[in-house]
Amino acid sequence: MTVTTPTAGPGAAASHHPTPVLRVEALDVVIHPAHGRPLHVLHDVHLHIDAGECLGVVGESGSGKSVLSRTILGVPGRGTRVARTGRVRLHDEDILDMDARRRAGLPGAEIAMVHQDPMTSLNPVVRIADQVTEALTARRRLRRRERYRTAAELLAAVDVPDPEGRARAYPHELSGGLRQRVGIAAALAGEPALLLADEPTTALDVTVQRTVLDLLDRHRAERGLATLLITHDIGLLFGRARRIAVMYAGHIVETGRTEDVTDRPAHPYTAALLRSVPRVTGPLRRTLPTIPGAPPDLTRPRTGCPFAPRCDRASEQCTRATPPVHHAGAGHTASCFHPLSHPDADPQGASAAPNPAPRKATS
Amino acid sequence: MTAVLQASDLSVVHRTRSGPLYAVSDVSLTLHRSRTLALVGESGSGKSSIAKAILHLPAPTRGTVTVDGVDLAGLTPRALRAFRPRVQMVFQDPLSSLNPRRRVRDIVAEALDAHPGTARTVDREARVRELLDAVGLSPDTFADRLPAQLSGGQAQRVAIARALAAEPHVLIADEAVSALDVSAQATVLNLLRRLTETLGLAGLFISHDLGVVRAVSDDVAVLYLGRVCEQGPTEDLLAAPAHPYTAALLAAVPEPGRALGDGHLLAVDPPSPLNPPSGCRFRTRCPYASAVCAEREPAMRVVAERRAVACHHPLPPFAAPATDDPTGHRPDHSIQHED
Amino acid sequence: SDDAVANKQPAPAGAAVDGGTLRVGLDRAFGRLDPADSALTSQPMLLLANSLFDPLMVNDKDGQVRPYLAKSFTPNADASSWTLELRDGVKFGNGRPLDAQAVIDHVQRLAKPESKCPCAADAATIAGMTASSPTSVRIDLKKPDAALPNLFTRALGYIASAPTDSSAPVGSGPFTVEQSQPGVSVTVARNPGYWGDKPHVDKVVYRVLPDADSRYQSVRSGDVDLIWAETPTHLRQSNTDGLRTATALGATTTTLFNTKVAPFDDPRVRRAMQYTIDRATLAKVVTLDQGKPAEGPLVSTAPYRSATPYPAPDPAKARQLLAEVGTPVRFDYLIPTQPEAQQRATVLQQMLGDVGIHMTIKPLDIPTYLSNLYQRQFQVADFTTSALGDPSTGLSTFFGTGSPTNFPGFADPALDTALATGRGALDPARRGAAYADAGRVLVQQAPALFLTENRVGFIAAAAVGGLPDLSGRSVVNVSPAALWVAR
Amino acid sequence: MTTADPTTRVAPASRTRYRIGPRGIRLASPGAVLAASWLAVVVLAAIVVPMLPGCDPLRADFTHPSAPPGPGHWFGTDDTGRDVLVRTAAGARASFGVAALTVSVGLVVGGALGIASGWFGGWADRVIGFATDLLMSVPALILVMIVVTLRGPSLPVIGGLIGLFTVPSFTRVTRAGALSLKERGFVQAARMIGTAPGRILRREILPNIAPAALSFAFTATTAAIVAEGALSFLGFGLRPPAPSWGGIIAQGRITLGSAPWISLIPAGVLCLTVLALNHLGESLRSGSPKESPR
Amino acid sequence: MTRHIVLRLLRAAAVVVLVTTAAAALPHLMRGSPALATLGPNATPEQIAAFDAEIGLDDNALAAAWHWIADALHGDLGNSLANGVPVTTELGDRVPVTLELFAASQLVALAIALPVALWSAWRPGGWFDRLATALAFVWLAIPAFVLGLLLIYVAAVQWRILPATGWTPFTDDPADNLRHLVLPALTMGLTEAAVFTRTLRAQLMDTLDQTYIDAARGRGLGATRLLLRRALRPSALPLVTLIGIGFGMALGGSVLVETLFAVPGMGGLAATAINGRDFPVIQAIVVVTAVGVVAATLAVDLLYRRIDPRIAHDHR
Ligand SMILES: Nc1ncnc2c1ncn2[C@@H]1O[C@H](COP(=O)(O)OP(=O)(O)OP(=O)(O)O)[C@@H](O)[C@H]1O
Ligand SMILES: Nc1ncnc2c1ncn2[C@@H]1O[C@H](COP(=O)(O)OP(=O)(O)OP(=O)(O)O)[C@@H](O)[C@H]1O
Ligand SMILES: [Mg+2]
Ligand SMILES: [Mg+2]
Repeated sequence: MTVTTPTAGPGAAASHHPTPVLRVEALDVVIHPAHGRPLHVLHDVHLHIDAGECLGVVGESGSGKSVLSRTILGVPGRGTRVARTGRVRLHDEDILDMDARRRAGLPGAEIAMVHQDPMTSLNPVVRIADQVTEALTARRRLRRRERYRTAAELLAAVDVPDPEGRARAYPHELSGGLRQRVGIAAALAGEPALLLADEPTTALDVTVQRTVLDLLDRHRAERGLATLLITHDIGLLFGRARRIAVMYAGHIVETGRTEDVTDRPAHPYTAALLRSVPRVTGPLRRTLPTIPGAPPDLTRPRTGCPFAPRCDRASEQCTRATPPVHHAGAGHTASCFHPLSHPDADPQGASAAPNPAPRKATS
Repeated sequence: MTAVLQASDLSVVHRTRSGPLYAVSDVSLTLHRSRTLALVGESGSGKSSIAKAILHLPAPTRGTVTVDGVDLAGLTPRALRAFRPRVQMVFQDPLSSLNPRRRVRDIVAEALDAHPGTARTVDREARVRELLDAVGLSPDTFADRLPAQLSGGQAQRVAIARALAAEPHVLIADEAVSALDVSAQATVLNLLRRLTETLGLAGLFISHDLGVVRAVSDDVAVLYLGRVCEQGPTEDLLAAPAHPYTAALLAAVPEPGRALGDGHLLAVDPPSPLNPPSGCRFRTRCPYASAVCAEREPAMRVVAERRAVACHHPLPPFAAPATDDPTGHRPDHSIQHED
Repeated sequence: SDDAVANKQPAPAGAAVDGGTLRVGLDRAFGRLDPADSALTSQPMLLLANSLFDPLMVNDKDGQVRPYLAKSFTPNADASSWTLELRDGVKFGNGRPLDAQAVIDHVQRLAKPESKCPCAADAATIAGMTASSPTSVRIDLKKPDAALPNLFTRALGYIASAPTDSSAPVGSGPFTVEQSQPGVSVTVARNPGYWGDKPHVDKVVYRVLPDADSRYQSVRSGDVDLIWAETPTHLRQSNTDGLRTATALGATTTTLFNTKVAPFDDPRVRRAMQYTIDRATLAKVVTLDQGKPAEGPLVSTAPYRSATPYPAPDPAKARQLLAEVGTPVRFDYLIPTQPEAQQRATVLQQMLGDVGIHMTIKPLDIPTYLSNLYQRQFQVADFTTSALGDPSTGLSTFFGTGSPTNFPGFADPALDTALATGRGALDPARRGAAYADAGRVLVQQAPALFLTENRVGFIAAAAVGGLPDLSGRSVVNVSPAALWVAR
Repeated sequence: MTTADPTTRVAPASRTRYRIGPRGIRLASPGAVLAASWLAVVVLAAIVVPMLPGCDPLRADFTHPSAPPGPGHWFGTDDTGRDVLVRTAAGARASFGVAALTVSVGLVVGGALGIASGWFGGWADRVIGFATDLLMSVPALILVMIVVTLRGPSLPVIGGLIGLFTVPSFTRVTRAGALSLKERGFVQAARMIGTAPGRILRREILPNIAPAALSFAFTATTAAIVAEGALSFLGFGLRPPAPSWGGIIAQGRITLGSAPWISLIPAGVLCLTVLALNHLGESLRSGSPKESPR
Repeated sequence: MTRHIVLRLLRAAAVVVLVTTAAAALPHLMRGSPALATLGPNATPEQIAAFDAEIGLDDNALAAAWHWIADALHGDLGNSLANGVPVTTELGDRVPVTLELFAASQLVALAIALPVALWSAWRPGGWFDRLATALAFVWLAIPAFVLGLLLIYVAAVQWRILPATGWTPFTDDPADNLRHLVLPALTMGLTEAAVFTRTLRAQLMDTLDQTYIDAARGRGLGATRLLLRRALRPSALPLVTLIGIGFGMALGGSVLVETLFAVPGMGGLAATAINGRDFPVIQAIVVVTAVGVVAATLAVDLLYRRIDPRIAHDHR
């Protein structure tokens, strides 16, 4: 299976820089936990992010979003063995088989991460200044005064009021919103080229969430940061991510420009996901459409489309063969035998498989 | 509409080392048969505290709760225990709300086993199957499972079945879907909606997610720092919020295809409940706050049919009469904040 | 079996070496360095006491009591009045003269209850003391006592000059205290003004090492030069470990009956037990052949001792006696918590069990054990003493009618007569005959069973010289002044 | 007697730590099987051996004192000629007797206090907290020694006292359990249903506290065995005719050089038993699946 | 904060008073007559009465405790029955020895536990972790009295490199003091090392699973700095508690080790005093230990706030 990349996708090349900041190709990840059977967590993942671009990755719990970001960052979970194949290129250099010393130099400097829960992602016994400047002090010694000054500057850059005072504070003395800003400041400290934001606002209230995301947007634009924004809330990506990748059970099942994917989802899973989100606007639906069944068990090997058992369009071949790439529009692809078609779909994508007769009626 | 549960002037004060924390102040709610009231608010606004106060686990610091006309405070401990099944609750974390050591069958049957000799215990096995069916779980597959063998959505459904086994008149759901994925969330929301309608339950649905609230509730009460700031039928309220806080909440909801609203707040974080602002508690974050807001606490005021708001400067079209603002100052609702 | 335990005797080759420090491991904590404190003048501690104080009289090689600090100690005809002649010019460490008045002061101080000295009872037998000259004291007794010098071998004899304040009394010994930490250690240094022979070593360090095994390991590893030892295993093992021993049969193990309570008020029961116990096995198993079976109340090295026919083990006879009594015999056997006592009790238990006597071992910590013994709250008790090396005091203290330490509550006119005769007789032959009579009564009536005579004494590193041959003695009493260390 | 104690922690991280799976301890690991078998052997020996004819632990063979291990006396004999194997088995009785009493006292008293303190909070918590503070500030070993000298050594005195001093640890373990369980949804749900407190205790609290308490009971058992051993070693333990392991080891140590088996064999058995108990306790704690498969 | 400390102090004082009362009641517990046991069978009634008065047997325990406390506040803990020395002098001699031994043993324990626990927790399930865990387990199963015996036997008797018993004060001869310190400190320290290792490892494993550790790794922090600067401090609380309580208890001395090695510390004193029914000394030891534990607990409490600022925050 090949997912469209700037070079592979006809007609897409023009819209991208020649070398994206991050390019993930055919990434497969198998986790061997200390106890229990290995889990095949990522399957043949392809994606790329250009400088200054935000790619949104959306998927349900357990779909492998965090494993993806950890793999890119190079910090696997402790106590597990991880087997990877494929390529992860940072500025055209493969970081998976990079020499270990250089690889270890990347986190914090080239790649940075913002974690989900600001409550737990800051060390409770270390002052803010020391944590914010970690990406710098990990590489060279900084004097105390210099640390505090740098920290205050970094905090000021993420709109933390009274940055000097906050630099001296401990995490528990800060509110949730401020803590997440501290997390962002710490990520930006090493001036990375790539920012991985793994559900950065899930633990925050909606009002706070908005300001934090705005802040990320601002820095992305100002610094030309390539951003991978991970979320389970597809609505959040609207207006923030230029492109979306939808993950299901370790597969990227659909990818494309945000409006294309949300307005004209080609993969049945994307469509179902969009339908089951309760909304504050639009027609009132008293009964929400649901997706029957449960996500697959990653410890069991399987063939075909991972969504097939829950899919109302699935045919028999879906469980047997790897679904083909359906081109639904410019840079909009879905891996599906029976993609949904939309009247205004990009004709260039029509080369993919035609819509078969649905097996069941759509609910 | 029959009032099943009436909570009047509930106040909950937690004793902390730093002094009393007013988690809930003078909140009154009425729950009706076959209707669901949603309680919306930020984290720490006192939603869970209200739920616990209603359940008398423990009793509220002040205020009364009457269920079917019976004041819970007037019951002896024993009578209270016997009365308890009438109000049931479903918790946020589905897995931790099930005893990891008991099988689904026994968890669901707890209400039957706890009160032996009552009419409920007629046929335990049949009742368990019936309940599991009602929440959409196949009894044959699930009755013998342990909680660890359930997914989040399934566990939450078991918790609902356990609550239903008590044959409650009131069902409270405290963030019952916020830990679930969208697909599981939709299933549980549908289930809750169906159950309140078919069984004629009075529902109290606690959530911070307005989208979810809209899907299940008939009415909404918006909570801010332990006080209700706005109340009304869900659709009306979401369509035209009267309180600036409600507007800000609504504006912040991200949705595909919807440009983010322009509602904004002055300060990002809510103030500490230990030391709430004088007057209107929202004034520190309110873009329309005026001098009066610091002086007087706004009273709950009916502004339209079944709509009430506690604000000195409600948003149009509910703008307050001029007499309410002695300074004569009109806040400029048209100010746009550049964020 | 005596040959097997012959004292490994002297000494590192060559003559005595002067100078250096001798390190000694004591087996118990010392309290006040005052002869009134019974701990200081107990047998294992005499080595310490001898460094600070000189006894007036001493138990000599052959068991006889001879003058040491005293020049002579002579009785009148009926031994009711004694004259003590002192050496001239002896001074206490504080410079005061050790004269007749000092002796009188000392005895009077120990006689007072405040001194808490167990010797107060001994002192009470003295009717009056007069200093007839600066070096001569006349002691008048309430009753004639041919064995009076015995009383001056320990507390009463360790003449000390007590200051008026509460600080420790001062003696006239070869050493003076340099540094002391009660319960831990005491260092003594040569007394420059000592009247006698100059001690070989400059200093002696006494360390309290109560745990017998630690103590033994310490001498074995060279941490100390000399230890007090009474554990048979250690005594036996010291031979193979390249250490030397100086021991005497200084302790007799006995079994005391409370003759006031049934069934032990019946001599037949006591005798049955006497016939049951195989002392040879006890000596072999418990003392590991380091001791020997007791042949009567007096230690084999004791003066005036004549062999008493102690009955050989005869279980048949024992059963017969028990059958006569009729009722089954069951009792609690009180023992102190020393490993040897426990071992002894277990062996006894098994032997007695074989003839149908049921014995329950009841171990008590020493203070409780003593308190029970003193209050006669026991049926049968294990008892080890060093006092049976001396016939006059030993026998009358433990078996004389009315003696406060007559734990068996034994009262026998024949014994009392024999003891009184012995005590009053200055003639050795008459004395010997009287004690032989006493011995016969004790074996016959069996208020106590005499089990084994155990070896006690010192284990020393190879470098220690000057250890005397103690094998003939009934009391282990060594002066540190005689010892040297070849280092 | 510093039992490895479950110290107050700040982070609620250990909420799901102590639990056993649906089928109790997973005895699958070979180590646990080995440990359990060893314990079974020791317990069986403790019960059976002293009852066998010719196996009186007090019976001495005066002709063979300090005989090295070999046929007839597999583990050799001690310095009075008593069989070391038989004595070790008999010593297990005393040691286990003390341990059983200790753990019963600790588990029952400490468990009850801990649950009461965690469940009721407030005054009950403060009073119980004070009482445990009090107990913990007393030098346990010294106090046991004192009481033993004053009241005499006996199984109730020694076991009861050591048990008393394990009460605070048990209280802490169960209090923490009760405290966190109190807030758990299923306990709240049971109260909401109107379940009687006794039933909640039985059905919801105890089964969930038990693993932690039992796991700690293993630690307490080993602590009791070692503490009793130390007491015996110092001469304050159980005394003949019922010597415990500590007593036997202490008694044999004077012959450590010449007849090492007399104390080394019981010492080895003691160490192995403690090892086995620790191992089982640990399996109980960690060998169980986590509550939520995340 | 201050309120909290005042309350803690009051509670501590109450603990000490209760322990003192209990200690004063000790002579009442004894079977038989303490006076007879000490004074011997020849003791006169007056002697016995005087003795009883000295150990407080003539009074009820409460009054005795009260007198004891009143005297103690004036620096008078009575005199030892065994040797008439003031108990304060005796304690003054013994406490430094015991504290030195304690400090040395803690150094031994920490020197082993810190590196082992850090390495174990960093690679859980690795060969080192498994080896260390297994060793700690076996080690934990060796009681101090067995270990001490073996050490004496091997180091002092067989190799003769270290003294088996005894003590030289540091002020007399530092080198000799160290030689005497080694075996007892090893015995205590090695036994504790296993406990320390396990406690610290468990807590470190918890800490290392926290997101903030991942976050720090993600900012490029190397393993050493991560462990020492980021993980150790939040994991230190249980260890601090262990050492703190140990310190308090140490005032009572390690009876076992001090007896075994004839170290003239508080533990040795306790054993002698208990054996000799030296009630004033026993009472002083019990009370001093209680004060030590209570003070150590307070100190640990304060230290907690330094280590983990959240605690100070909660109580403010
Ligand atoms: N260290 C690990 N050991 C075992 N399984 C793991 C580990 N890390 C991840 N997994 C498994 O891999 C799968 C993907 O996990 P991942 O954390 O990437 O999901 P996610 O999409 O981030 O979910 P969420 O939205 O809940 O964060 C899950 O099934 C998870 O259980
Ligand atoms: N047991 C308690 N002791 C002290 N304070 C408490 C306690 N329970 C709740 N609070 C405080 O009371 C306030 C209201 O808490 P509550 O749990 O009711 O909020 P909530 O709206 O349910 O929040 P969330 O959305 O986070 O669940 C908060 O500030 C909280 O910190
Ligand atoms: Mg994730
Ligand atoms: Mg809540």
